[in-house]
Amino acid sequence: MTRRTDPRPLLRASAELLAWWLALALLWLVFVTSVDTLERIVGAGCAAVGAVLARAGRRAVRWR
Amino acid sequence: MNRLRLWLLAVGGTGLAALLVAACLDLPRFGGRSHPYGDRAVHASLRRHIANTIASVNFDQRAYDTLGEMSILFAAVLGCVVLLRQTRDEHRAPPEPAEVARPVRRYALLVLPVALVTGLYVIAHGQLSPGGGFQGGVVAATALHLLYLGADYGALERVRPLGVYETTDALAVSSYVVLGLAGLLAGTAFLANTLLPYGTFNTLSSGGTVPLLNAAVGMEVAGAATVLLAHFLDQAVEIEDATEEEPGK
Amino acid sequence: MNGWILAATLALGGGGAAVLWGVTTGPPARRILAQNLATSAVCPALLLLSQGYGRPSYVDLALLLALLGPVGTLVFARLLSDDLAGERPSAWGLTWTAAGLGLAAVVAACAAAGPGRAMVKLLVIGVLLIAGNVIASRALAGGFRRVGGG
Amino acid sequence: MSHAMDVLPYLVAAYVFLTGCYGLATSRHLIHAVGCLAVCQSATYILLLAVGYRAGGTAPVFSDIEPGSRPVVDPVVQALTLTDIVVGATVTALLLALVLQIAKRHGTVDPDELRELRG
Amino acid sequence: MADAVIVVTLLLTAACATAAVTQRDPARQALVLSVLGVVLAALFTVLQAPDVGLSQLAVGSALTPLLIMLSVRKTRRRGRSKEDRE
Repeated sequence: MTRRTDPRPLLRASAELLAWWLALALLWLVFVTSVDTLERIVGAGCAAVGAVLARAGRRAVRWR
Repeated sequence: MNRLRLWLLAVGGTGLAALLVAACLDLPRFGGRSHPYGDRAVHASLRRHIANTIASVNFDQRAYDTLGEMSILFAAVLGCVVLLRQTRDEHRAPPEPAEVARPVRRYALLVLPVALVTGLYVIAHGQLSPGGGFQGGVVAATALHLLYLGADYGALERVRPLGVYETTDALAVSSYVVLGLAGLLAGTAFLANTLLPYGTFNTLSSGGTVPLLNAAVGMEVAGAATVLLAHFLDQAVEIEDATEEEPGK
Repeated sequence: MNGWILAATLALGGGGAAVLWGVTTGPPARRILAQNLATSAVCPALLLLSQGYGRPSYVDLALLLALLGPVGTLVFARLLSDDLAGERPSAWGLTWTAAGLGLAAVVAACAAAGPGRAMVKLLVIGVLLIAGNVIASRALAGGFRRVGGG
Repeated sequence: MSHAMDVLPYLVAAYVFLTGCYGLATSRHLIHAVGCLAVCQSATYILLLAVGYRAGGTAPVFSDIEPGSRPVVDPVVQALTLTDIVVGATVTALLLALVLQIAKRHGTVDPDELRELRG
Repeated sequence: MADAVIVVTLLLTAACATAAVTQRDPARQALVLSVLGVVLAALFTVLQAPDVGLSQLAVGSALTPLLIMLSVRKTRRRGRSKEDRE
């Protein structure tokens, strides 16, 4: 179905996800009082969920 | 009839007020120093390395009650789903897309992930700082509905496959029960917090099963609130019965 | 009783009374504006209380209110947009005054907290509070122009 | 002053409860009645927390203070209130769903008109 | 003197509750109820119950108003279409 001729959309999508993930992971580190390994892992996971939803939301609104 | 009712209310209300005031005057005085149950609860919580005593009471000392509370929430959502289902004489009319000012739309899109991560933070740190599964779950579910407020219902429906949230809701309740049964299998009691090590005080892994139960409640509440709001939104926005006129006509 | 709690008492008492008066009288537009101001009055008070009690963890309450308060106002602005259609309530003077109150509370709390992660958290709350306040006012002043069935 | 303070929170809780009951009995709109019930419920929160308060105490949350360094208020009633709020929210949602069903079946949300319908 | 903030928030709560009951239109009542939710959260904070305050904020400031306003919208829409038919 989709021919991978143009790598730019993929690149842009991953850049957007990465930017959101970085911002949200930073936010998590700001929220917490003490940082340890488990805290970092959980924060990275939650930031990933947030990043995916941020992109999904933006796409859903731009859709029409 | 109406006047009679008001008289009845006045008499009953005055009587109740008198009784309540008498009871208030007899209560231990506000701000008193004697809280025997509270002191013991704090002691028990510290013994299990849980920094937030309220989380300890909810998910350790009274974990069985929290199971009841969860099933109340689950049953209430089930009741709402049944009450608000689409009946045969109703039809769905997709709403027209709304026109929302650009700053509002951008605000909604930017705050959505921030609110979601805040909700997850409140859930994850339930046994440390103020917060917990219930509060964080509601925040996460509310965050999702920013999409309805900032754009339109169609946008929300695209990122909200309802089946996933219904499954999450059910899975979370059953995982709470499974965690309880694990205690039973380990040879102690249902929902007894003796399964996992208590960890270092004031870290994310402290408190044995409390963080896990907290996460289960958080997932359940987030799923339940989303499903609940979805059915109310369906009723208010999409579903019309046969007598209602379509907006386009 | 320290200065922080006294300031919070004044913000709660004064702001709360004004909000209550605004939300019970007048046309719908004014009531929603007053509801929006409840967030801007109580959130700084919560920050001040957190300082006054010496409990940094109480800041989470202000964080949640700064996030969810404007969402509540958007709910009303959207679902009452029919009632708002005729009148475009725009009280920008009041909005910026409320934003100034929030800013003052955040700056004071930051000065007390000193540099560090706690200060960044307070700044995040301040940004969310002021942005939410301004956006909610914008939404009331014709933010939802044509909300048909949706 | 201090003597009035001993009972003031309890009296406020009683007042809020009675106010909610008054609204519930005189309501002309079922959604308004649900809101009045929410007011009644908030009276129970005030009562529970007032019972657990300790003068000069702070919250029993030890993420930012040393355990035992300050007197703390009663956590048991706070946990009860938390459950109370959850149940209150679900009751509100369930009652609103019932109101929508009534509006669909009978075409009215005025309790008095509903009584006349029943005959 | 340290009780002043408790007294102020208690009186504010009582006033909000009265206002919420006396507003007969459900949409206007929902506005007062959301203010009541925020004031209750402040009261819970001064009573040293931040957990309860958080959950009151989460429920009272956005979730309950949204539920009530959606129900109001549904009943109003029904009423309007009934009037149109008559």
